Amino acid sequence: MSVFHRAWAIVWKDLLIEARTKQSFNAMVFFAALVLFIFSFALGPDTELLQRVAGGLLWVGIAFTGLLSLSRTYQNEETSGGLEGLRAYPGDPRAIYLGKLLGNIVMLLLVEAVLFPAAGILFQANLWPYAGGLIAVAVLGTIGFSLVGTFYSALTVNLRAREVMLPLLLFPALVPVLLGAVNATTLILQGNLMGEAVMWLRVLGAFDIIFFVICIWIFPIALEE
Amino acid sequence: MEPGTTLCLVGPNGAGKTTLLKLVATLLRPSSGDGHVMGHSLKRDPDAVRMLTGLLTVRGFLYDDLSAAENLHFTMRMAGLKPDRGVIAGVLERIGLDEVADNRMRTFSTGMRKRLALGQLLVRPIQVALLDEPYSGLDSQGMRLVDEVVSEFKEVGTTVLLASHQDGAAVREAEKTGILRRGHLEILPESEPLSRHLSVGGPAGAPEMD
Amino acid sequence: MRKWSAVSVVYVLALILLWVYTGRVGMENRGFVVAGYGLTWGALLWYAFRLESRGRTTARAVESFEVAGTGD
Amino acid sequence: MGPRTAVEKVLGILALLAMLVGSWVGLVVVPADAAQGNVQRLMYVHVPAAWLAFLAFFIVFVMSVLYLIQREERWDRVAASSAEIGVVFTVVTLLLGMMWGKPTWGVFWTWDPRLTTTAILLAIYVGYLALRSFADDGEKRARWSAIVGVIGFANVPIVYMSVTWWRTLHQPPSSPRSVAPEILWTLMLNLGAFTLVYAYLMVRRVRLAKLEGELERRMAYNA
Repeated sequence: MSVFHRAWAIVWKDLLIEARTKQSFNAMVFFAALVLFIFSFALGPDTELLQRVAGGLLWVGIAFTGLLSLSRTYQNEETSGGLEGLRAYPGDPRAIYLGKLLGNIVMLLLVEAVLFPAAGILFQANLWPYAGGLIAVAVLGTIGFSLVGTFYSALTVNLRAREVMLPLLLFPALVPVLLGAVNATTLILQGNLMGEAVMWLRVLGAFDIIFFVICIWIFPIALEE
Repeated sequence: MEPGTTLCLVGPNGAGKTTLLKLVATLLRPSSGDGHVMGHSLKRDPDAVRMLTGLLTVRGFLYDDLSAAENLHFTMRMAGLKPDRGVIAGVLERIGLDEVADNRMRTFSTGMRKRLALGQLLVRPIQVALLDEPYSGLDSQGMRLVDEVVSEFKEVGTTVLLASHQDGAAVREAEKTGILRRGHLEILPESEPLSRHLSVGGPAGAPEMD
Repeated sequence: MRKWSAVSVVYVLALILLWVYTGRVGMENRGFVVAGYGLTWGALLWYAFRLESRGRTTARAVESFEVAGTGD
Repeated sequence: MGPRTAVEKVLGILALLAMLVGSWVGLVVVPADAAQGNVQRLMYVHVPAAWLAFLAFFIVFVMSVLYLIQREERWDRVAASSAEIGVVFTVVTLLLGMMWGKPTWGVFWTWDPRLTTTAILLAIYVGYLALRSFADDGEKRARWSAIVGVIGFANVPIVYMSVTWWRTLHQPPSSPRSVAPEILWTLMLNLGAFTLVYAYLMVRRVRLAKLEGELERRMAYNA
């Protein structure tokens, strides 16, 4: 199972670099907080309204922050010759996808660990009673986002105008994830733990499984030169 | 090519030296034709080829925020090997970086980076070493190191493909010399002195490369 | 070019005719109906002619390489 | 791209005639719908346009899979052509939907699942075409866009289901049995006419794609 060893090596390397420089994490948290603030300003100081749309605001913030993180995914490879350095090693190229995917998921979850409590304070909502459900949504939604995001950022990394192309390809594909995550979050915050929220979690789970299979299958083709 | 021999590629900028090395390293796919490394097809079995080849690029595949030892550690893991502190320490000593093993690469000079990139080829067993401008950025000591490493490769039977503008012992001692001009490769007769070709010029008319 | 102008004239005339006809039979919401059919026809005709003009431009570019004597 | 061949000419004339007859029957011959009145006449162009858009994107998907398996340039040309024509049909569909929606629902736009899915579909294939325009290398462009063609289409049912669960206020899809026979055959007539138009446009667009490939080859050769 050398694929997993090599994927793990990439995760270890990326997280070690991130732990040393903290360049992505700091920027992402700051950016996410700014997005929340700006939306709150735009909607006005009506706490009740803010609580109602909190799920939507959170996930719009996460989507934009995630985009920031994705465009940096392959950035620290650029000093080492872009993806070429990783591709020159023997073994299944899927290790690169798995490694980068896991790294992205970890980074986004870390940001969300800050963002969710911050949103709770900002929107004056007590999130503690719903922690379990919110964590489930965050994990499934983040996996879905990262699955497609990591794939498309590998596809666009050598493209002219990749800053434009990545969101243009990514956001339409992410509609089910965003719908599922926003609706599940909103329902959970309204105390609906069993009924529809579970259905949306299933949508997220199904999306994750389907796209994991597709992306793993196609990734080697995307990486060919 | 015979195992353990060295082929030195010379030619003007843009002649395709780096492209040829990348083709052999399977980083590029041949648009037509195919090549073989140790009997493995570049097109059909690139993974086996990657297993056998090591590529030294001008910049090296290195990370600024990892230390020298960590960079080699990562190389070994990516090559599917168990990282071995002993091997890494040995290689670091061989390339003269043992004293700065735990310093981040960000602090290294160009020459030190080049040495570390060379070290990446030494931590794993390879049958074919692809060296793209190995001398660039190195001082005379570093250039001697390259020559020593190349002759060590020869001793253990590792084939070396070397592309260089600069003269050096490894270039002079190469068994074969090929001139690349606009994508065409010509292997020089062994008797012909190479020094003519390191500057500009050389015999015209080159046969098609496969 | 001439073909395109002729088709445009016929298209506009047909639209006017349709407008008059729907008025005569007293069709309600005729604005939406006429606009809908007009849009469909307009878009398809425009795209078909656009393809032809792109084809002519590209063909000229291909030929220019032939004239230069280098393309083969 | 040279003059039309005899087959293309016949196909083009047939498509034009079929469209004329289809519009004539839809606007004049068939009586107005009992419930919706004359606005319902828009259905005869709206529904065929939507079907052809889906068919076009399905063909992009099939051609993308074929390309990824066989790596033959012609599959890429067909996929690219079908995507472009599909986008044209999708825009027509959306605009017709708005014109039909305003008098019947009272609004130009509603978050109806089919409407929303069609809009997302448009975004996916506009992305597909943008990707093609930004990639210079022919082989890479073909490979990358084939991947987007596969992922984009695989996503359509998931998008549709999630949007349906999100908004369930629309009328159920009109099944052929609940429709008057004269409405049905007028619809079929127009569907046939649109399919002929699609076929004609495809033949011409693929020819253009061939020519563009030739141009790229010559430019690369001269560079």
